[in-house]
Amino acid sequence: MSELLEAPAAGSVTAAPRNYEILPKPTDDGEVGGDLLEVAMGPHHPSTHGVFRMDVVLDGEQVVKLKPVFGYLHRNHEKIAENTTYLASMPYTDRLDYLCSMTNNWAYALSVERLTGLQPPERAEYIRVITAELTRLVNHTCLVGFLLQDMGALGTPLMYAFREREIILDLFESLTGSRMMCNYMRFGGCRVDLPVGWLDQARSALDGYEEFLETFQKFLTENEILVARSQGIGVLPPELAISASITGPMLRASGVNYDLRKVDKYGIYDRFDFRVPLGDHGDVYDRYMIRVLEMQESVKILRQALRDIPGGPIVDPKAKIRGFRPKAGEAYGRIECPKGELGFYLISDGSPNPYRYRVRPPSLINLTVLEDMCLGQTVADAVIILGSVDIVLGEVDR
Amino acid sequence: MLGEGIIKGMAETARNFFGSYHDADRMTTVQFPEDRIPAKENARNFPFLVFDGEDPAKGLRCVACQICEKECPPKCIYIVKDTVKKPDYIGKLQFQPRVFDIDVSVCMSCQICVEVCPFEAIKMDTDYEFGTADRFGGLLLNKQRLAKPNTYYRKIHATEAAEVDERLAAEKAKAEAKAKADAEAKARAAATAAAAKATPTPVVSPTAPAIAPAPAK
Amino acid sequence: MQLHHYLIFSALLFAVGLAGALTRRNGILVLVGIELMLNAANLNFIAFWRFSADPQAMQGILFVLFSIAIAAAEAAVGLALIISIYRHYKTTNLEEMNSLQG
Amino acid sequence: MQIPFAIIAALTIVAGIAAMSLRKLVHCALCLALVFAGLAAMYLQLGAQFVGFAQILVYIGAVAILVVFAILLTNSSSSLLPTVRSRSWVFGLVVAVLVFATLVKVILASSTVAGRSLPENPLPTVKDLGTQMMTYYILPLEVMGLLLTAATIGAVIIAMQEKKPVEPLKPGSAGAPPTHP
Amino acid sequence: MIADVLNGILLMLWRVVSDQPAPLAALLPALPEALRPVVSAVLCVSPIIGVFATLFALTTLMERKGLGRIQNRLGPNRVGPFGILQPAADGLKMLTKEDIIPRSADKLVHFLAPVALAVPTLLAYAVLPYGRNLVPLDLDAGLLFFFAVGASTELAIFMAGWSSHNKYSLLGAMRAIAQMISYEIPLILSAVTVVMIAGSLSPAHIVARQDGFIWGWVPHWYVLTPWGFVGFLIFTTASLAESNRSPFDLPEAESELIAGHLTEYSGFKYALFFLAEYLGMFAISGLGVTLFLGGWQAPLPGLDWVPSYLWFFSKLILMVFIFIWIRGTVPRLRVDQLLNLAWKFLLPLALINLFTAAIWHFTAVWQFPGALLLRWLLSAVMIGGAYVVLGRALSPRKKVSLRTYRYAT
Repeated sequence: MSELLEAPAAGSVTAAPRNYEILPKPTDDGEVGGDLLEVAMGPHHPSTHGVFRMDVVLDGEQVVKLKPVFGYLHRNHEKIAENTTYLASMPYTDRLDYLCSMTNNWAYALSVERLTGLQPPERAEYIRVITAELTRLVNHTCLVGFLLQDMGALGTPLMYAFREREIILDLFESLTGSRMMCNYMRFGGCRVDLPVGWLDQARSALDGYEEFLETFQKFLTENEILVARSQGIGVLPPELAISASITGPMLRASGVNYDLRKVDKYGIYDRFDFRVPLGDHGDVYDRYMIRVLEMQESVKILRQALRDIPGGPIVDPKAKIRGFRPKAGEAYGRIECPKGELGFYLISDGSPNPYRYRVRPPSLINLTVLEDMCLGQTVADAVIILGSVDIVLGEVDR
Repeated sequence: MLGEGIIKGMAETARNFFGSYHDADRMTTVQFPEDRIPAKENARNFPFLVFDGEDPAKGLRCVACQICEKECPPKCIYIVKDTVKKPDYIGKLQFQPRVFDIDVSVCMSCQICVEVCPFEAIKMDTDYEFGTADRFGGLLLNKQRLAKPNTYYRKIHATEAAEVDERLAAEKAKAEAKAKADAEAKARAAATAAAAKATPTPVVSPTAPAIAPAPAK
Repeated sequence: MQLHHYLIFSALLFAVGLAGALTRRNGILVLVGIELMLNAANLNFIAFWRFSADPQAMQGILFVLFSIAIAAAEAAVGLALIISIYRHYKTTNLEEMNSLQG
Repeated sequence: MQIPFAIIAALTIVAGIAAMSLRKLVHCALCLALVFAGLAAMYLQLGAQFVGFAQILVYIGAVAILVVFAILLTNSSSSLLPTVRSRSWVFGLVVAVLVFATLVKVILASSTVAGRSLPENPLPTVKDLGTQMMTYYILPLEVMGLLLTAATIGAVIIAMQEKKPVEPLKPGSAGAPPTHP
Repeated sequence: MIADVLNGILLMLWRVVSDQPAPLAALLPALPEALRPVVSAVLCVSPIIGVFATLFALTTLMERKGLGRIQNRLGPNRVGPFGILQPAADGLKMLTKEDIIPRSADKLVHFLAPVALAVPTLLAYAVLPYGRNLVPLDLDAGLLFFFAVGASTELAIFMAGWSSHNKYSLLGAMRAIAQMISYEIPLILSAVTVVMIAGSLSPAHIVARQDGFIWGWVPHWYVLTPWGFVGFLIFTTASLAESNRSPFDLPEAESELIAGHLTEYSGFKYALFFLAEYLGMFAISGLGVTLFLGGWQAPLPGLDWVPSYLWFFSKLILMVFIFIWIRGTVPRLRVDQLLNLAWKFLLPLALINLFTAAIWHFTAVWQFPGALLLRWLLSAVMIGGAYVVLGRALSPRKKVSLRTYRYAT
């Protein structure tokens, strides 16, 4: 894989060591050590994307220290999964990154399939690619909307984004029964087959989406304020990105060519023709643009998949719903979810419950470099840098 | 970078502003209590129990096997088995749940109970209006509130229900054929027995449920 | 309404400003006292102009306008000095600024 | 005309005394703004429209704000001042009272002041003022512009502080805990 | 006596409606001497408060509806037909809400801040000419008065931010003051351009100078000259910043500072802030209309029969609509960019504009054919060139530019 990494070899640069000590007790005004002001942004703050807290120390408007605090949404996901059956964890994975339940399902299904050797049939693989790429569209659209909201564009981009998201969510609903908590994939396939006419609906949704992307880009990408607000802000150097194991669009925005769809070629991604956009600066604007360009590539993949999808069964006949007991062993399945590398590590001891269940959440790991990106920027920048990292607290806290 | 981008953006918003007045497609808002989006065929919300015929007490398909209770991820189902067996829709003697409660404040609408149920007894409802002033009692659905007729199931999930009905009908036909064959065999045996003047054989008991009920906690 | 009402009022304001400038320890407040004194003087100019025989001669008004401008400049520079002294001594108390080198 | 004058004068003096004696600096600054407003009202009452508005614009809009900014920047906004008065406060008070007494005595004794009341002459318009300023008083005006420019630059240079680039605290420095394993 | 008064009231109302001079003179002689000043003051003040409070209610509705339409939503439509009564419902909600004062707040200053904001804002309405004969207070130095009371709102915002004893409030207030002081300069300088050309500080006089039509149909408004157009742009930008509207809504930047200096306000005090903010926006838009858009003058010849105040208010609403439109489109600037824009772009541009206006003024003596066109072109080139140069300097090509992206092979 190392030949795929265009950046210098990892290991030479490490993230700045954190100094998380409690600051000297502030005065009445919250002023710390003279001119510094300590502000706890969150957990109830309009722009922390859920119950996330940034303890920032400000010198004027400049951030001199930032301590991410999370765990407010901790729901014991991993421990619950170790105490329940393999299948019963599937709906819980929906709730990790609640914007992209399909890819979460896929990653979990993939690792169980690695554990048991189940092989999804052709049609199921296509459905998985289609739903995963639709999920990527949903996620990136939302992210762009939220990012603009953080920049203060009073809801308009967000509303446009949500209108398009709605169309895809409708597709999900008619396929899986639920708009967000899809709970669709099963070990060795998918739960139900596509309803009649779904593919046509998907195609027409895609046509609308291309138009939307075009207008959205016209509307935003050239906007001077957006450009001025986001260029040169929150720069993440590729060396640091690699050594902090950042993945996903954030890593690619720093110019590192690493996309699991190309690297692992899981599922049937080797059959599709798509490109991986790379940024050169690693700033907020690059992260924004990489996502916009990825959406265009996703549309390309979807076109091919919707054209080529074959008929046939959707579940491996060996898969069973009741009494599912994989043989003892371990497996790690990972996919390129919209936020980065999402992996599930499972150890089975032959019982109906996994012995060990561990999630590699891209949101959490991408969040670790937040302070490095925010130091020296202003509060307003810290907010959009957080927005450009693209976190969902359900996944960060699990 | 001298303001053209902003002007382009403003043109775009103006287009949307005026478009919203003449282009009905842009306005995706559905004004909820008056207008509703018809539920999708696959839509799911909370589970309900299917019964055949008119009488929920009689026709309930659930046999209190408690698989769903065990598989339910958030453990929102609570079942107490009845002590006496009643005949099910085929006429087979089965246990029925004495208590079947679903706490919809805990339920996460995942449909796992539906998937694991071997008897097509629990299905997903599309009703979502569960608002109540009583957050404990009002959201704890009991057997009476959960039981809904098969006709309702056919109404909300037509395709799926048709498949299920077909499968059940086939099963029923098979069971009836088997019962007939059994009866014939019995009659034949009785005849031979009578002929042989042997001792009477015991009554054939109904087949046990496919899966043993879960042990008590 | 007579001229000496205004003059006594402005004298009172001047005295208040003077008392403040002389009795407060905080550098900012001393500046505030000086501003009060300047304002009191301005009022005198306006009063004399208004009560003069020929208000068409506008020396009074113009003097006050110039004086307002100077006061603004004075305040800007004075406060800048206080801020820079504060950075050095970490205090605005004039009595603690008692050494020429820090 | 007596009553408005009395009200304005009383308000202004009370605000002035408050500005010089309150313990919270921000309160002092707000009272100062009140004094400026009262003086502006008095200018208007005297018919000096332009000066009155200029007083509001410059004093409330700029000087009071500057004072407030200085208070915030010197970090003394909320803390009560430990000691209000300087050591020589009795001396200062005595001097002020003496000055006031002298002034009053002089004003009351002056023959040019005593008993003079408002003349009935028309007041100059803004246009007259502008004409005067641009013709007869052009030199002071230009000098004033120069002074303001110099003062602005001077204030900026004095108050400017060089920015250090932000660096995270290094491990091992004072108070830094061991880094995460 | 009573019949006289009634007659006077009716005559006064008729004169107001039909745009005739001296409406007050119709009523006052019928009243006893002692009552006259009081009545005339009340009659000047109450319509302003009434009309602009109604306009405020309508604007909040229009804003929400307009933003909704921009975002392809319906906007409020539940209270009354088409949501017309939504402002009333909002107002009732505000008034019945609990008034929460933080325990550590400075109670007196916290209470006074909304009042200190609302009063100068209302005062600013005194000098605007609403119609041909509707000038509440025709001050010789009216414009200076307007800016003076405008400047005194800054202190109120500081009071709100400081007294709340909340970090967000304080940060918001500091931002607000920095922003308002910075943008006051281009605002005043762009107004000074007009003052220089019109030769008066009195708004009524400035409107009167924009009378008449060039070539019989192009109105003689200052916005239609190159310097006037750029002045109007500067004025609009600065007034957006002065009234804390998007994209200059940093003091209340929701995504950073919750609600800035308003964070700790609730109930009636919040409503008062809200009202003052909108009233400030109307006042400054009204000034923009007066200075650049010809005030109450009709846009085309032959439309003089329409009452002049209708023209004023339609222009005012047009400006407010533009404000809403901008709010629905652009993201927010950052503090340093905001100040850079004021000091490095708007201020020099306003100064160059002043110079251009001076040239326009002095070339007015040209009489040869095509002189107007030549003047127009000359000023347009001057100010347009300055715009391009300053704009380029503001966003250096190296630092900020549109980018192209590469793809991995």
